[in-house]
Amino acid sequence: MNTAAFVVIAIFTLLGALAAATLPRLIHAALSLVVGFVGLAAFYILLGAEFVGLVQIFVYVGAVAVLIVFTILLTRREATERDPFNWLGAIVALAVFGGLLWTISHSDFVWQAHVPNQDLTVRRIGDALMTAYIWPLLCVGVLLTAAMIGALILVYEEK
Amino acid sequence: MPGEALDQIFVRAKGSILSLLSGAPEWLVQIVSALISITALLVVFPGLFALISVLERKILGRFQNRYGPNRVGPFGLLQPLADGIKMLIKEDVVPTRADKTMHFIAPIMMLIPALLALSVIPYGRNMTPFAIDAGILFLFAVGSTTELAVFMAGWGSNNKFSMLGAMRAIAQMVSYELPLIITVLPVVMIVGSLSGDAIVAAQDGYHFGIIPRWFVTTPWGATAFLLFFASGLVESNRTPFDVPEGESEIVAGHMTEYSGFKYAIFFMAEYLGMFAISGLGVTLFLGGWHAPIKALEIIPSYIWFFAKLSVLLFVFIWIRGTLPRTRIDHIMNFAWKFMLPMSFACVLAAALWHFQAGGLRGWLWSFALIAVIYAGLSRLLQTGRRFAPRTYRFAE
Amino acid sequence: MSLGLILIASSGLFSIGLLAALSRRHAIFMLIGIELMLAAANLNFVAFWRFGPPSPNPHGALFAIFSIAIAAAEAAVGLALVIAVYRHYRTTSVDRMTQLKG
Amino acid sequence: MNPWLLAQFLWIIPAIPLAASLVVLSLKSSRRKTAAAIAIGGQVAALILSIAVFVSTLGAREYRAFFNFTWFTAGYDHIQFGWLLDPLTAVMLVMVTLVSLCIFVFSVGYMADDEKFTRFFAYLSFFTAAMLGVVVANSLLLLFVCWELVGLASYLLIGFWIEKPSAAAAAKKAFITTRIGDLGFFLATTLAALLIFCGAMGKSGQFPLHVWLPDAMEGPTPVSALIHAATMVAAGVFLVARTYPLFAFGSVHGVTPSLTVVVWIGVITALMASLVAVAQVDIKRILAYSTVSQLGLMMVSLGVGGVAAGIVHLLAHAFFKALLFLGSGSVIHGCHGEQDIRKMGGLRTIMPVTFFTYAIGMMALSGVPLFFCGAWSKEAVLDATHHWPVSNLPWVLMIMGVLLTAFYMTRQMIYVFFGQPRSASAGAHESPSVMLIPLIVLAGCTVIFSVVLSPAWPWLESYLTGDHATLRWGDLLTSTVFVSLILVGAGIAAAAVIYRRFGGAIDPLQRAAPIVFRFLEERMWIDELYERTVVRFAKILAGLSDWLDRNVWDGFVRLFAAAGQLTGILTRGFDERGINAGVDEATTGARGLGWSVGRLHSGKVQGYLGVVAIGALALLLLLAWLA
Repeated sequence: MNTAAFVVIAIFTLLGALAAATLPRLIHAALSLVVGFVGLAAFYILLGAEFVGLVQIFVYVGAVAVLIVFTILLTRREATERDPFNWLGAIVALAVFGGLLWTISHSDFVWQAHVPNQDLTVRRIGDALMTAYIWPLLCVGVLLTAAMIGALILVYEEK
Repeated sequence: MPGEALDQIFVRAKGSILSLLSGAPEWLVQIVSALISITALLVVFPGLFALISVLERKILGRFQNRYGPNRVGPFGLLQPLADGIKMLIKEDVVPTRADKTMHFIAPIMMLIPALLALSVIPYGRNMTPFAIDAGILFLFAVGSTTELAVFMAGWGSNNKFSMLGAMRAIAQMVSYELPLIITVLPVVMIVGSLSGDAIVAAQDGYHFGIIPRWFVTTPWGATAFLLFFASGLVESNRTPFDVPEGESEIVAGHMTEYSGFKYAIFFMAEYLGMFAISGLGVTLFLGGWHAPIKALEIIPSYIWFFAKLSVLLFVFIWIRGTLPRTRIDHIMNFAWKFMLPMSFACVLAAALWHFQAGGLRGWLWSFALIAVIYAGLSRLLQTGRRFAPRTYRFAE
Repeated sequence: MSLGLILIASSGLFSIGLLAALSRRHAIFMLIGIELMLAAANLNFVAFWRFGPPSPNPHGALFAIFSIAIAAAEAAVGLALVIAVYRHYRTTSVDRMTQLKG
Repeated sequence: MNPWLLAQFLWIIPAIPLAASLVVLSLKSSRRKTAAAIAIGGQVAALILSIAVFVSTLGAREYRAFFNFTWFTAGYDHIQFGWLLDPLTAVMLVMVTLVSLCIFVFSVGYMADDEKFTRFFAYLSFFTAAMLGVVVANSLLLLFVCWELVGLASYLLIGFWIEKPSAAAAAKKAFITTRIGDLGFFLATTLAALLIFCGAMGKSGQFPLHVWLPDAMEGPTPVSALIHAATMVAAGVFLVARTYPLFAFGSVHGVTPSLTVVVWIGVITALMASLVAVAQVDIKRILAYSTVSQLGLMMVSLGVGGVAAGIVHLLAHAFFKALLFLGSGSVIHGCHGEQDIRKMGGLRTIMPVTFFTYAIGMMALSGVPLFFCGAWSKEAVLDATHHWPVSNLPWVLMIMGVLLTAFYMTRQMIYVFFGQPRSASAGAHESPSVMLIPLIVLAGCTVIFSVVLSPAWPWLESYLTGDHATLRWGDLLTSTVFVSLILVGAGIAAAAVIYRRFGGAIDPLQRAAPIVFRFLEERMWIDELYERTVVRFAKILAGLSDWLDRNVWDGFVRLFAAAGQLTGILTRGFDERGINAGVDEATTGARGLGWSVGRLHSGKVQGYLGVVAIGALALLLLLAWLA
């Protein structure tokens, strides 16, 4: 069942992402990006990192996507016009994908059957964050504050 | 305990159904039990929606000193049925310049999160449809996706009123999501878990044998509950925060271009969201399905839950019947200048309470803290122009 | 479901992100692409945590959480930049932003 | 108090001004009073502490305490930082803090109507902090760090009026020139004495690297006072004194090659500077050149082994030169920013206080005996030089230097204060008391110092060398006293005679020997020389690298294109011989190739991103192939 779920989710996610990358209209792209993110969250949950998945939805769908959408609204003039597509990039991306595939297929570590770690409980994450990762946590807090203020200053226009 | 059989009746029923397919593969059992819970949700809440929709109209009627709908069926209770039929057979208008797909998907996107959000709330003892470890987080996660749905509705119908309404809605939802979540933090901190069941379990028992141990009975809990409720009003776009669909300014906000069944779905989604918020409030602060008095624990838990829920819903309606609509910039200022600091104050107070190990001293300390911060804030927000001559700003 | 499959999926995600970042002119598209690439990286982290050696702290998952937080900050600042630039040049096409002069 | 404990907390003294500067920097530029208050308060605190330290060092002889701690450990060698407390440090501390305090107070008045007031004080405090750091530093590394900070601060201060292009240029000049020296110093932290001396030369404006000092006059006058009197220029001398053992290593009765170099450099500097000073007309430039010459004097004294004498002269000089600079500042302030002494004159009556203090400074500088500290310290230096075994030439030259000093100082005095008021000094006025008080204080110090310095009771000198001072009246009448007395008298008299009836017209000397005068006035064309050589060379280098740059960047694009065109031409030749028309395709193809490679260098982010991706891919494959 796991593998089946995996395949479904993978197709879902990748299609969403592909749509986000290729759709001519920005707004559609942004929304299909949301689809991709939801798929990714499903991935996390499938991998037993339920919390991470929920955070993914919460942050990306709830915050980042809304931000993007708002930006699209504020830069309306171009949001509605069709965006040109550069095929050179497609070639490069394909090449990179090929290279990654090749390396993955040639690494035997990843194909061994590993016994998966048991699912991640919120409590464990909390403990880790409050003990071993306390400094990173604080740093991220500071970073987010700084980013917020910086963003405000950037978009602030004094009348 | 006496009412145990009655209390667990639904749980037992589900168990017996599942026991039918013993020997079936484990995943099949999972799916079936999920389906059962889903059907239950799909039966109960739309029904509740229908009921509430008519009750609201009747109650509002009383408020406004008139009869509500009282023609269809006994006491007009079949009114929602009639409305439903009307909605179904109405023509579904889609603007030509609209973005068809988005226009179509929006209501669905609106409905899904509401339903999902309802699926993690403990409705009674052992009656949580999907008891996941991070239930509250799940609820907020899916709840936060409604903003996108609103946006799709606004953008999809390609109409400036819709767009304006959507932007207003998103703006206020985003800004009030913070207080909403931060007011939940203290509860989570005290309980030490994100799952609804654990939170409800933590509110079991009574202070001094009488006062129930609901979080609302603690100073921080009470404050947090009030803030939570206010933010809930905003999140579900109810009066006095219903500027997104303020018909006096922008016809019906993001729902302007919707008619017939799609509109019905929007309507329903809004109410389901309201239920979800109220249910969450009950779970977090009002002791979930616990009975207020020890003697009354005979009455089944789910009844208590729905009783509390309906009280909250009544308050929703009451407020709608009483308060006028607020101005958007006032809403925003309120969110950032008052709600947010106050909710942080709640977090602090909860921490204080925790380190005083509850009890009277904790009670006093956290109360004092909140009082001080509240006083400071209100002093700060004194603009002094309160009684100054009013200045009118006109649109150019 | 083995580690390899997930890695393939994430590499696909990464390449799609790269595609978006490379071949679209709109700044927001580039941002989307970058977000996708970050997401792919996160997926790898989680996957390696899941199938890696057991450890007291779930480092991979935590790393993913942190990088999500940082990605959020990045998105906020990036979009703010897009808006600021748009105000100034009246364009969001990365090709037409050709001068540093204010 | 226990010296070691004392040494441990020595860092507080530099820390206070640093903190002050940071606080001031964070203030709004409208909070002028607060800024000045904080900065000056910091100075006062530092001064009190330094005096406390100084007093506590008085009792013991051979007082020497230090405090080391490991900053970090790189491999096996520990990077040691630390503080050193000995008489030299103590004296320098007091001197620096006292003088800069005066300067701070002065600049409250001087910068009163400058909109960057607060920032000015921030910079000043920062500078003082760095200087104190140099003084207390123990390890060469820490010394170097503070040294660079001093350089930075002086850069900021000299270029304070950055909107004046000349100021900006001067700042750059000072920065770069001192850097050239510091490069030597930096090497010196691993190498030996002479390189250290390079650094000293840079900071103390010794002969080859002196050019920046006069230009540094573009800064506000208090800055000039701070940098060119008290602190920065002294840093070089201080450095040499501090590392004197390195110089004196393996000396044959006090003579080593490096010391000899020091001596000759010093002599050349002293003489040249005082010659140039004779022909300058900018009041501050004259002082600057006199500073250079005095520093040369100190260097010589160090070189010939009179370390104590040198330091004593350094201290004395710090006081009276600060006095002079502040005096000139007051004059400039009075004359509404005019610096050309030809336009002044007759200020004697208009600004009496400035005149008297200035006169004291002038007499101290030109070494009028008995009551002015400059004289005694100069005596000591001359004395030391006189007993230098190697040769007598330095002594002779320095005698001339002294003569010239007396001469040009008198010239300046006459120009500025005597005769009739001329264009600039017509509307002059006396400066506010906030500017005059520092002048008086410094003048007082100058006179008082002459007591503790006099050879009759060489208290300070013996304090530095660590033995007791004894009262010997006879030493008042060393041979050199008469010599210098005569010289000073001669100098003053000459100047007085020459400029007696000077009416602001053309300079008598110029009338007498125009070419020479021009030569001196143009500062011996040394700047021009550098312009021709060093700068030109640098420019060439820059041009070269630029050229390389271009070709490195799109060289191979051009190559492709060129190759394409070449093929094109060749094939056209073939064509014309009517061989093959299809070769055209090849040429166009090649050209297209060149063009497409050129596309790589479009300033487009995405192009670069793509290249990065390809590069990463290549690395990946390479890695996989290696494994």
